[in-house]
Amino acid sequence: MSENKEHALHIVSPRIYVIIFALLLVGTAITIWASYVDLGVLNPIIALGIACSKATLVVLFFMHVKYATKLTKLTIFAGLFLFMALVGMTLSDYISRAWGSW
Amino acid sequence: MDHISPAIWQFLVKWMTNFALFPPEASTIAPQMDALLFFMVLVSLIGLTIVVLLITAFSILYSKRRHPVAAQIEGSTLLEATWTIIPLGLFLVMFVWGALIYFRVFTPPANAMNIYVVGKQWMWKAEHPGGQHEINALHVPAGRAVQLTMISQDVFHSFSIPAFRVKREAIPGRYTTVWFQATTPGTYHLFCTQYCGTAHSAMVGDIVVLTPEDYRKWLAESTSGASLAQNGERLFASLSCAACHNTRPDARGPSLANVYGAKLALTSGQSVTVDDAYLREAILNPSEHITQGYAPIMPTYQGQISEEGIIALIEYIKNLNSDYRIQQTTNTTDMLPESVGKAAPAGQKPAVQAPAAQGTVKQ
Amino acid sequence: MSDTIVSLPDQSTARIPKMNYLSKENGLLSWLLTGDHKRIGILYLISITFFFFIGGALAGLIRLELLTPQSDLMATDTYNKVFTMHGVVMIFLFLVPSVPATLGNFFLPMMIGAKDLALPKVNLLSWYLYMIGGILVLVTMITGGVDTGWTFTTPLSTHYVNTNVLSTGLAVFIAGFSSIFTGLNFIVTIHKMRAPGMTWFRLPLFVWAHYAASILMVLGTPVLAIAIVLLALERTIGIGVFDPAKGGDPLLFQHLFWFYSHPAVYIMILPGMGVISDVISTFSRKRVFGYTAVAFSSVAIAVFGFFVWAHHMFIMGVSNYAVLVFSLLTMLVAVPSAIKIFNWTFTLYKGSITFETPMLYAFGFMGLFTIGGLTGVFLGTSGTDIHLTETYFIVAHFHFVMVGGMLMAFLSGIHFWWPKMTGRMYPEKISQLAAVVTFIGFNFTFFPQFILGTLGMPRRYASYPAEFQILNVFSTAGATILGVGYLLPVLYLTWSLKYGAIAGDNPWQATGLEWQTQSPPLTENFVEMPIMDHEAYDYEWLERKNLEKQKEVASVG
Amino acid sequence: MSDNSAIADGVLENAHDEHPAHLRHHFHDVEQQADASNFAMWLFLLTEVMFFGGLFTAYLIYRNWYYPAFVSASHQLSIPLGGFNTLLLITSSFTMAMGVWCAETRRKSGLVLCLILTFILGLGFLGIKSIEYSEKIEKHHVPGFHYSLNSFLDPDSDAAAKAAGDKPLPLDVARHTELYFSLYFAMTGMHALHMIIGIGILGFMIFRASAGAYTGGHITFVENFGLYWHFVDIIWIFLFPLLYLISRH
Repeated sequence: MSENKEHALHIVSPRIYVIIFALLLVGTAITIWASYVDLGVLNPIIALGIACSKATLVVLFFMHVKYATKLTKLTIFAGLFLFMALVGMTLSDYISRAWGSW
Repeated sequence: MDHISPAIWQFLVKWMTNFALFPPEASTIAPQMDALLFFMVLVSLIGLTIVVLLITAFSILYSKRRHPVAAQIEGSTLLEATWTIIPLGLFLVMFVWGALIYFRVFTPPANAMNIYVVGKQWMWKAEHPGGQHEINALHVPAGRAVQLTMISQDVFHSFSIPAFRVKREAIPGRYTTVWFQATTPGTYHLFCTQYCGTAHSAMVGDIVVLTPEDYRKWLAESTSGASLAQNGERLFASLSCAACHNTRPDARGPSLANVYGAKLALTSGQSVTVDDAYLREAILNPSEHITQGYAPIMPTYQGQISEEGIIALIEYIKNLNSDYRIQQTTNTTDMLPESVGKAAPAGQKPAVQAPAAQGTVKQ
Repeated sequence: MSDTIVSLPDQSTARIPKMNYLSKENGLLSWLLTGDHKRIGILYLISITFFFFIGGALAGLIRLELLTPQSDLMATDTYNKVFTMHGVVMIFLFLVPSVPATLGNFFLPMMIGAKDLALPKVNLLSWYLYMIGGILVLVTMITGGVDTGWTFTTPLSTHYVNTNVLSTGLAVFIAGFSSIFTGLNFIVTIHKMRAPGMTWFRLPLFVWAHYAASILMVLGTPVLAIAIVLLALERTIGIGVFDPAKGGDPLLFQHLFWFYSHPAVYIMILPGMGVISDVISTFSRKRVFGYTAVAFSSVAIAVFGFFVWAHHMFIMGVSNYAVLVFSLLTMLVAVPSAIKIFNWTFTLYKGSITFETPMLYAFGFMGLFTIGGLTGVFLGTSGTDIHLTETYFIVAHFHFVMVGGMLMAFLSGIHFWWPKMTGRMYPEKISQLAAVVTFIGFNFTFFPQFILGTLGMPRRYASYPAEFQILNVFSTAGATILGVGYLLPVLYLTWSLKYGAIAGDNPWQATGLEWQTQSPPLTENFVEMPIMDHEAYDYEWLERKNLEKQKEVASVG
Repeated sequence: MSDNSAIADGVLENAHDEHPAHLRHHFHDVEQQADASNFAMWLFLLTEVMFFGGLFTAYLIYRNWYYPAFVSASHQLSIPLGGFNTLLLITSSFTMAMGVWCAETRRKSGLVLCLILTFILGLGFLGIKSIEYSEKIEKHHVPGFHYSLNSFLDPDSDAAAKAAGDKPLPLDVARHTELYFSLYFAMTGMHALHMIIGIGILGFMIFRASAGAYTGGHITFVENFGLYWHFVDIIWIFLFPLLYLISRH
């Protein structure tokens, strides 16, 4: 029984959880700080960059994806891909509308 | 035909005389569109025939009676590649050909005459530059490129002329354009093809194509007195646009003479070409479209001008070809009855601000 | 040699197995609380048929109204409500769940050798959600209907109509979740529940098609859900996201709506394609020509299907550049369908073909779907789309795909698997007649509409110029024939429940795992876990197996 | 790709020996069952991603179009409150992760404690969110009929706008702040709805966990709920910079 279970899931040690937790807090602090600094176009990029890396940490460690099967990883990748397609392809219409007709 | 009842007979005659498989071709784009359409019909017929023939032939040749034992075949890469690549190639030809026609339908020639169309539940209003208004009808000359600048007051409508093979949605909040050049005089259907509510199917009209002479005659007969630009001028005056957009050296707004078609540099750093869409935006959302060198003081006119009013203003601005014209408008502003009351307390100066401006600019 | 492959058991001794999923438990509650995918499939079949006939009756009203140019049978707003309800019922309550929720539910686990779907309770939940959605639609219909068109175009639906938009939206939202749960269940089941030896490339193509359709359901439907939520907020509070007066863009709604509703077309057609693959293979006694190509073309349709949605908006003011991109991608998604058609055709080559009812419906499907698919290219080509969109051409096109394609496939599948589901055969002669009547009626109804569309007759018109009448009369006349064609199966299939010949395990001598067990099957589907030791559609394996069985019987005897 | 079916017959035997109570009849073994429900949960989260995808699309379009209005409107949100909420949610994610660990290692009291902490942190998040909402309601920043542009036309009358040093917006720009608040309420509202559902399930889980339901080796439910809770956290990780931190300089 217990053998089965260990095969199915990799138990992440609390130490890693604490480290990730700390990283997330640091990330939050940096985003708030960065928003007060004028970096021009970099501002939204940094904000989203930090958000993405925080989300990645959560997905990889809190949600155990680092230790998950290829199928789970593929599933997540497919979802993200389609999410990007929805956002990207819709935005492409809006952005190219501003170019005028031809 | 005495054994058929006369009523049915008449019915049949009516049907058969009205029966058509293809709409008339009455514009320059129609034959081009039809060429592609025929090509596609041909390809489809060939494709369908191949499939049906194969199915029939196989059904006969390999029915259980004739062919009791099936031969197990895995597939054939060569065959599969064939029916992947050939359809793909044909579809790509259609794509390119179709895109070319799409370009043509939605790229008006520079010399096209412009007619404004406003769609609303449930009628089409056409506004000619000469001041002719039409409802559910559109008179156009044959042999001349006509551009329609369209907008909807409420929901999505779609301006469809099957005989011209053109169709474009009139959408709320934004101009769309389509153009055509009619070839054959006659009367053709105009449909609203985008479902727009209860009387959608009553939002139909006639497109009347006239010979150039008849068209001139029609224009002269149906004018309403003031041209669109004159209406615009009146509106320009009554909204006190000239208070800022005048020709004085200390004017607070840019001069609008010859602005149409010009390239403007905006405070946002963008540079834009002034067209109908830009003018409409600049009237309704001026703060996001401030010309470089001017303060963002223009108030929004959202909710104060109807779509027809905006069209009249645009037509007026289009026709402003000299500072002198603006000066004329400025002069008449003071004489208009509605501006007298407003101008009076301000003393010497003409009306400074449009009424809507007061809430915003003073703060 | 006989012309059919029916191998019925000796009728004097034959009987329906005593233990089966139908006889296991009795009473209404045993059905309403069941976790058995087969029973849920039957529940779906009954409810879907019910909604199909509601939608069909509405279609009948539409055709009657269009018999004459004037709007004389009903007022225009009534007509608008009728076609809106027809669309909503047929799309969300019939076409989307038709094959997946009935045949898919019933046979997908059996085909992969599983005892049930991975999440039986979720499966039952999805039926309940479907029913709640359906009942809400009925309530909407009774309390005044809705007249936005099934596309709910903003700002018409948010600010300009005062009919029951919200309850319809809620119904679609709920029915959408039913479809999400069905799709989710299928994907998990296909990944995790396959029997030993059932590798991906031994799956029947029916399963592949359902896998592709499920991906679309799971990933597309939530976007529709959020579009409906925003629409409801816009209508109730006026949040302005779709309101041009507040700076919103009404086209955004259509982007979100079609992001689901274009893939929804593939949700509807892909499972039908799965049925056709199985049926054609079985009745030509031959492995599907180019199995991998057909399997991958399903997946390709699912993937590309997501990137073509804006072709519904070519003339609505999307950017010209977007039109180019979406038109090109539309051409790419047309290719896999062409591949499938040719592969099915070549499956017949050197087969040993019989013409039972499912096969007739499949032939009908191939002809009509070819027309429907090719006319789709007319609409995907940006140039011709200008002339043909929003006319009866588009109506004819999607009815060829949905009714000529999907419904034919559904009927084909129902006849094909009827013996397995009920243990009894349907009457062959009358059902062949029904198939032919349906085919003729269908063409009569919808082919004239292509011409009408080319002539420019707009869709959703209650009245139309008089010169379009003759074609409309043809169409209405055809609809009457079509109606008869659809009523017949209901009658004789019900009849066959009691009087049909007993079918036996495998009357078609088909190779799928579902045919290797008793009919109707046990609640657990299989007595012992099946082990897949052959390729899909391996008729030689089946012959060997039958020979062995005969030998066994002989040696025992 | 996990080919479970292949492994299946190998484990079939020992699974049959024990036959744990929570093994549903249609699965071969516990592992297959856990795998399937885990995979199902991931698929469900994908639908959630697409659900929020529509909102993010709308947000990005309008932020692009009406950037100045979005900046001013975002100044109406309080970074201390939003930041504190982020802290709460991240902490709750951490406690949830620890909860799953406790369940994995069969520590009943630890699990109950973690779940209770998560529950409290979640409630705290909602509490602060409701403070923020009520402030918006007071200022008439809820889109719709009563929407008021005062804070943007006359920033001096508004503490938050004044503190951010906002200049008065012209009417046509200010009007578009309504779209910002529409998206703000739609996005945070949908997020809060997910939180409420999550907290409801948490309550149920605390009850079951104290009865020892999840520390007997069958932890799928806790695990799946953990995934859900982390997902809600991730949504907030994106909402926070997008809505609160557009531009503060």
